Amino acid sequence: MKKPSLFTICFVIFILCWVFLRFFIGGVISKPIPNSVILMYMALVFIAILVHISVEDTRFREFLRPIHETLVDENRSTRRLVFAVLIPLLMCGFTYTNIAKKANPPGDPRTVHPTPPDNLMYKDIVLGTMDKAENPFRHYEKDNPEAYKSHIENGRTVYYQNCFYCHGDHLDGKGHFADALNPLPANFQDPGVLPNFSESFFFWRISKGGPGMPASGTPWNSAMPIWEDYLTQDEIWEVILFLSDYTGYKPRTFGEGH
Amino acid sequence: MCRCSSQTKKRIFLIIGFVLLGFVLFSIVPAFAQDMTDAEYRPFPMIGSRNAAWIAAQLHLLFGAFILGVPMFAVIIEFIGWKTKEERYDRMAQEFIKLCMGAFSTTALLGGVLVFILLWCYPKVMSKLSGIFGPTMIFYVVLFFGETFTLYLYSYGWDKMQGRHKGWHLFLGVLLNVWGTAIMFVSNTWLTYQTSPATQYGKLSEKAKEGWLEYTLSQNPELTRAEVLKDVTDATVTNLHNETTGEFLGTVWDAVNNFTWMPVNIHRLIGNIAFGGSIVAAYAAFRFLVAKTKEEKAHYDWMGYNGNFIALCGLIPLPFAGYWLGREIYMFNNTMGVNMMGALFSWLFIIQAVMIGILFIGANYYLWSGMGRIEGAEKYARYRPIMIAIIVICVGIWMTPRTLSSISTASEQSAMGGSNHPHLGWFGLMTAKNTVVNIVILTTFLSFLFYRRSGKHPTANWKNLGNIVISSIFFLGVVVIVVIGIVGFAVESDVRVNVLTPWQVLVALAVMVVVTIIDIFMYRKATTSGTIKWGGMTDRSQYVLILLAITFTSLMGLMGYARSGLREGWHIFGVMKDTSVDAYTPSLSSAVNMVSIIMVIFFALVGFIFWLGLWGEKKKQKAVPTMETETLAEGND
Amino acid sequence: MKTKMFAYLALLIACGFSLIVLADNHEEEDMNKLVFPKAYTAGSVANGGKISGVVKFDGEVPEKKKLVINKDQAVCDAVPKFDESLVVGDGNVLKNTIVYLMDITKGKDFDKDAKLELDQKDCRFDPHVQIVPVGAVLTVLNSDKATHNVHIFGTKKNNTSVNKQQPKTRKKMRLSREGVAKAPEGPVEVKCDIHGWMKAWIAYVPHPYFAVTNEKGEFTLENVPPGTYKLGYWHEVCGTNNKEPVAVKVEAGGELKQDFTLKIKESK
Amino acid sequence: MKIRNYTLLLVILGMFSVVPFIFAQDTADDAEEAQKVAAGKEVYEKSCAHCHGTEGRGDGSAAENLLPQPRDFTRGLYKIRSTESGQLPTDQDMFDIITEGMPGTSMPEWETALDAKERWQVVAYIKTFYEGFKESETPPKEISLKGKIPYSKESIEIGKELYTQFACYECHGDVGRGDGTSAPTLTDEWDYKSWPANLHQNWNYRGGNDIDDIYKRFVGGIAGSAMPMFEDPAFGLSIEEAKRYTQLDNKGEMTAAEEEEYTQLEDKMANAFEILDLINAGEGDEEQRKFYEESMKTFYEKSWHLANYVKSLSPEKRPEAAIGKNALRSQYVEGELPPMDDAAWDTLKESYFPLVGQIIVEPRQFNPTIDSVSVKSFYNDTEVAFLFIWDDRTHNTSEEENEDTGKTYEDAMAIQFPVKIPKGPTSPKPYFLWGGKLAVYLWQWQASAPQEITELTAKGINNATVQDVQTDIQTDSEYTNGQYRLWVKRPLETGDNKDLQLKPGVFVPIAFSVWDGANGDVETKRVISSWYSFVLEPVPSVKRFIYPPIVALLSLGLLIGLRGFVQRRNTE
Repeated sequence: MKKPSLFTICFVIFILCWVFLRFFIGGVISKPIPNSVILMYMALVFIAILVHISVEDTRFREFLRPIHETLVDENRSTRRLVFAVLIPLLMCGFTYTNIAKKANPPGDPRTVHPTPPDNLMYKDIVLGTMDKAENPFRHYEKDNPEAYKSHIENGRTVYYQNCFYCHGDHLDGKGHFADALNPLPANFQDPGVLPNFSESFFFWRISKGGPGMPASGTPWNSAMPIWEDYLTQDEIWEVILFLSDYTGYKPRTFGEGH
Repeated sequence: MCRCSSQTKKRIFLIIGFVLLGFVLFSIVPAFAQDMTDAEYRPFPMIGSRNAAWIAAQLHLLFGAFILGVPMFAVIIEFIGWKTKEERYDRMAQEFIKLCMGAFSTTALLGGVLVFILLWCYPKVMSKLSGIFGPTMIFYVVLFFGETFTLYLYSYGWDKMQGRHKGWHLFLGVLLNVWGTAIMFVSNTWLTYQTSPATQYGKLSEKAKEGWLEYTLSQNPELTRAEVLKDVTDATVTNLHNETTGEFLGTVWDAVNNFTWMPVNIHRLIGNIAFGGSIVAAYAAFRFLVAKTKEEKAHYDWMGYNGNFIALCGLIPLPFAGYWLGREIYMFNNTMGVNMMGALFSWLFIIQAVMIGILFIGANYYLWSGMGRIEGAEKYARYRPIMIAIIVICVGIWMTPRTLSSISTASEQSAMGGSNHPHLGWFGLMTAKNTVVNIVILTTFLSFLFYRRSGKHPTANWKNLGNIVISSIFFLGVVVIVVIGIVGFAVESDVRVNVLTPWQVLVALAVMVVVTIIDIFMYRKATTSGTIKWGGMTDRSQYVLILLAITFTSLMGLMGYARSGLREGWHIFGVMKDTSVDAYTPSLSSAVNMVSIIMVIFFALVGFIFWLGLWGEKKKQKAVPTMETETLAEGND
Repeated sequence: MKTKMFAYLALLIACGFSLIVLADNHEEEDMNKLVFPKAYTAGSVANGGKISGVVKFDGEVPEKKKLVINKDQAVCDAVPKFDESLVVGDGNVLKNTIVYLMDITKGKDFDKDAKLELDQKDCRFDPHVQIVPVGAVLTVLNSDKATHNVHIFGTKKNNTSVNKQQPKTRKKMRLSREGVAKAPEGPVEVKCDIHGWMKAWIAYVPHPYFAVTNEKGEFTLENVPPGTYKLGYWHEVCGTNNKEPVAVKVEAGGELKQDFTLKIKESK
Repeated sequence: MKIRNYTLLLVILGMFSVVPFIFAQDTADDAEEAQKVAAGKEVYEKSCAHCHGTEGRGDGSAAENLLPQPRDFTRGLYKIRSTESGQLPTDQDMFDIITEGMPGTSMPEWETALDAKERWQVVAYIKTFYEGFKESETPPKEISLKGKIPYSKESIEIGKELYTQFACYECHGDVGRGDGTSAPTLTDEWDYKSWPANLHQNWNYRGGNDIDDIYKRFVGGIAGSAMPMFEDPAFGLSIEEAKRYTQLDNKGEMTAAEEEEYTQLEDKMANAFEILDLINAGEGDEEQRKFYEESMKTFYEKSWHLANYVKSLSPEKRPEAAIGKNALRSQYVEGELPPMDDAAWDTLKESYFPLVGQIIVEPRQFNPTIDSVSVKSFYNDTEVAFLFIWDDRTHNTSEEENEDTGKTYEDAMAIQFPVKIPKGPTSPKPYFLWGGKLAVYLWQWQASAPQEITELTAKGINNATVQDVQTDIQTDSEYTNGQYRLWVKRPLETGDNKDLQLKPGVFVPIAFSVWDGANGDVETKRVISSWYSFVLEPVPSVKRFIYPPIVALLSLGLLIGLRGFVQRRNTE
């Protein structure tokens, strides 16, 4: 059998990459990947192929050969005709579908980690600056494990009486109310959530909820209640302890000297 | 000078005129500032104050970066030429400085324009800053003088000071760089102070300590001196002003030595080298593309290669410097850090990732293309697809955003089960990004290593062992980096930021250093089989060089936007609020537009200056040194 | 220091208190149920005594509450129905009270011929309170031209819930397999979910010394072996006297009168 | 299991040491079981106790606001079983429930959070809460799935007939929306309110929604709830006979022949029930047993038909929420917009908006009864019409004040829009809960005034005001078979700057609040949705016919140009 041309090989590799991303990663082993991300990855694949074929002149010429032949070779007039019909037709169809496509509503680009204010507040009480305010029970972890445990237990109760409707039994953001919420509730089992923010940050987000988001956090659209209306300061700190205890992820701390 | 044509003279006068104009504008800073405190803001016609200041500042900065970066490697290359007695190096260095000369006056002029705009539009801010930094501004003027003077001596004395006086000429070059670096350090104080007007108590001068203490006590009468002093050494002192009187409580040094000053200095120093190299390379690429003769092509191929090499040298440590800067910002103010990485500017960093990806891919592409003109480089070609794959996969991870909410449709989000992809979301975390960037750097380094080795055969009898050692070091290094990266998902961010990431960087650096050393020894007495056919580069690779320069420029512009925008609604963060009409952070898209406009202006100006440079050259036919069988890498060792 | 001590003290008191409350709660659960002897041996009783009496209601007799019949009116609303949780007859006599011996361990056997029927007539359970021997078969009748479902609640003691539909075509249903109570307990609630107002009670009992008061509030326990017993009662809204049962001494062949006066149980 | 097999082998082989080995096996099993229980306790206390209580009484800290309540394990009552009525569930049943969770309740699926081993351990531990598990010697009798009747149109037809015969409508309503006349009074054995399933929303079936599941619920009942174990009302009759009987039964006047036939059938049934009771009691002779088995076969057959019918009521799966491409798109029509009962509405696809309880502001609704609202829309050059459809089991128009709370509980609906449409994706929308700093514009409708819409402006859930200028909004509504249909028509532009002004092609945020009076919904206690989008779908532009050919020609030109370029290059 004739060895396929370099052009064909590249074309096949390109398509395979797409299939891999779209159906294997985005289907068999995980959830579907958004088109824009696939597009980004495919652009990279395209660049990679382009780099590979064009970095050496001989290979570049070999790659271009079928294109050249199709364009000018006397013996390839049928093929040329086919492409001369096919490509404009494809372009025609492509343009049509693009124009006729129904517009989709704008997504909800939301600031996931809004900028916290300088001071941490509970109602009107200033608890310190965002950097410095600490969980008053955190130190028990080292110096009084019993008390620490009891605070975690309190936190557990607070969580299951208030939070789990949305954030779920397993703290994975899949509570029984979660389906109808947009954006979805935070998933504390995600390693990107707890370890990236300080306890004071969580205190702020819990106590002020969706309505307490700052202007720089717009366009916000969070169903998170203003929990300071329902919970005491201690309860909020305790529930933060519980979150980290249950998931095993520690909120961000700031090392010595800050 | 007497040998100069009349046109050259004209040019010189033009340049001096520009410089003087800039200088005059500059020197009136304090005078202006004192009188204008009554008006807080004045509008700039048509485009508004902020945009005016933005354009002027960014252009000034780009030119400044160029004129600060280029002399650094010009001197080094001149030195190499002196030691190796190869005239072509000397020629190239001189050509670099000629490029510099044209840019220098433009820089000065733009600086003047900037100061004028700032003084006109933001008198209150300028008065406040000049109140704090008065002495440094004078120092700056002195330095500027020194720089101008030295540059002229250096440039116009080039031909005269050949031979016996070469040592002195080189000294001038070094002096030029000292002036230049100092200038940058001084001007950095002003803008870093605006971003992070704070330092640790322990680092303050005695005067500032005392002043701050007094002020704190006066503000909190219930506290005693001992109470305030307790545990205060590590505290961040954010406000060195008496808010009621506006008096500055410390010495100038206290304002200078703020959190981000040094990181910005280092970051810019390295960045300038990379930027300068890439602009030089772009210039060479342009000359290559328009060159008519073989000799010319060979020369500019070689020059482009060197420019790109310098840019790469700067590019590799740049992420580490950036990481340090980021860390200091987090240290200064956590909110600002979160703002930078997670909130306001997080998308900017995705764009940055895309650009850095382009830079790395482009740089590698150029190296691989270059191997096409070396005989005997073919044996490394078989590794290329793997390296392409590694780089592309790493860049893919590097540019994968954490949150896809703004680039995915609602139904895609529901299919993913949220705005984070359950698996790709992991790529969005810092530890993944750090890991891949280290791997990309190592791969780029490997490309360079191959390039260096192309056409050479080591004669050392331990060459096989050496290769095995080098391969295992690479392998181990990558494994360690990946393992650290994976561990990074599980640890607290504090540990990750302060322990794991530095270790990753150290491992990458160690691999590069050790491998370089081994490689140098291995190839010490290498025989050469192939020759470099300078001028044999493809046109494609030259376009890549130009693309790299453009990418660099936009990148600098965007990062400038981030650094400046981090202050949000403040002129001086936490000290002086921005109450002007522009007191909001522009959106990313408007920033991108702005940066693009600035980039176009910049390249237009650069093109004009280069054209000016060509002007004088047209008449005299340049003697281009013939290329011998040596590789350049050797020369750069 | 002081605040800490107070806190500890408060904690201690709170703990004690909650223990008491918990213990109380526990008892409360049993308070509403009948009390049975651990074991009971049935045999012949010679010369047994008789206990009888009248149960009266003490307190303001609430007005009869007419049930709201919100469906199947043609069948169900033909006869007016009233809430049967508290049926007080003339002279304040209280119907549907179970009076029984709590601690009898030996005595007569159940009356084998007694008909155990629970009728559903005019969308009402009849009788409202019923005694069913453990292991017996209950026949549920459907005298209506309507579908009912017999829902006998499950209990903790292995008497699983029974919920069977009884279509109007089925006049008679023997709750044999499911209906056999495995352990004495009760009374348990019986409901028809289709007709939400239909409610009755069944007590699964291990011995025959149980009586339900009739319209006149009367009860009789016959053939009681001589001895001293605790006499208990249960009423749907008046509760039980489990805490202070009446001690009765039954003489051979003797006749004993014991009346009760019940008040509405204070709801917590 | 392995140990047991192993021992079995040894018993056969090692004839001499039978006894000690059996003994050893027993203790090994016991030890294994004990270990399992201990491990299960740990898992239970971490993952289950917060709802089901440390003692398994269903009284964990979270239980207070949950409906259905968490299972009380101490009574051995399990709703979802594959066993017959009155029996305990199999271990597999319990394992399955833990694995898959119970849709429509707060019981999540634990498949991802706990591994299979842990789930089995939990099953072992949960069984210790109820003594009955220990005492029962024989394993519970599983419902046989033999004789399953394939899902078909005919079967569904028969099932529909049986639905009435079996009196399912008493609770589930005439068409199965859970709106039966008994629905408002249903409680479970713990006296908590329970609602009959809406058979049109099978994604809320607690025990799964395939035909086998439905069949099992039907044959085995749902223990502890009002759902009984069904008895064939025409036991002993064939399906045809049963049909005939129902026919006669519904007839007012019967002829003598019919009368006789009717009596015959009744006798036949009475006889059959007699036999049924006998067999149930373990009595009856061979002939009767045979008759019983035949009749039971018919009953099971009927049950399958019924299961098929119930299955047919719901869509294949829960409709996708109206996001992205599913957004509500109002279709353009020329001329008058169709009134509520017009057949034109049937041509439109519904957009589905899931709803959740409002648990942000007191009073809160933790146990919503309304699952979703579906919307269709038309518009013309001057007006837009919406049809809102939602299922509500009860029709509450009561204007009477509740004695205890002094409030009136009635069904209501509010449709929410921003006053100003956000300019782009980054421009902020009002707070989704009736606005905040940015105001929202609302249409409020109440069941007590079914032909009226009130326009409100709100800047917060407790900060709504009736607009002074009420636009003429036409409304029509009806409640049938557990479903509300609300029709609203308004001009696109009202000229009132407090109202939303509509233009084709612009995506407009939309959100809903729905009140179910029977569920105690009043004021902020209600079900809500977050923001969704709707658009007056623009009439497709002619551009789609103009541009494509131009592009095609251009690309052809480009190709020719490229060819020319290459040719020239080759010749050079």
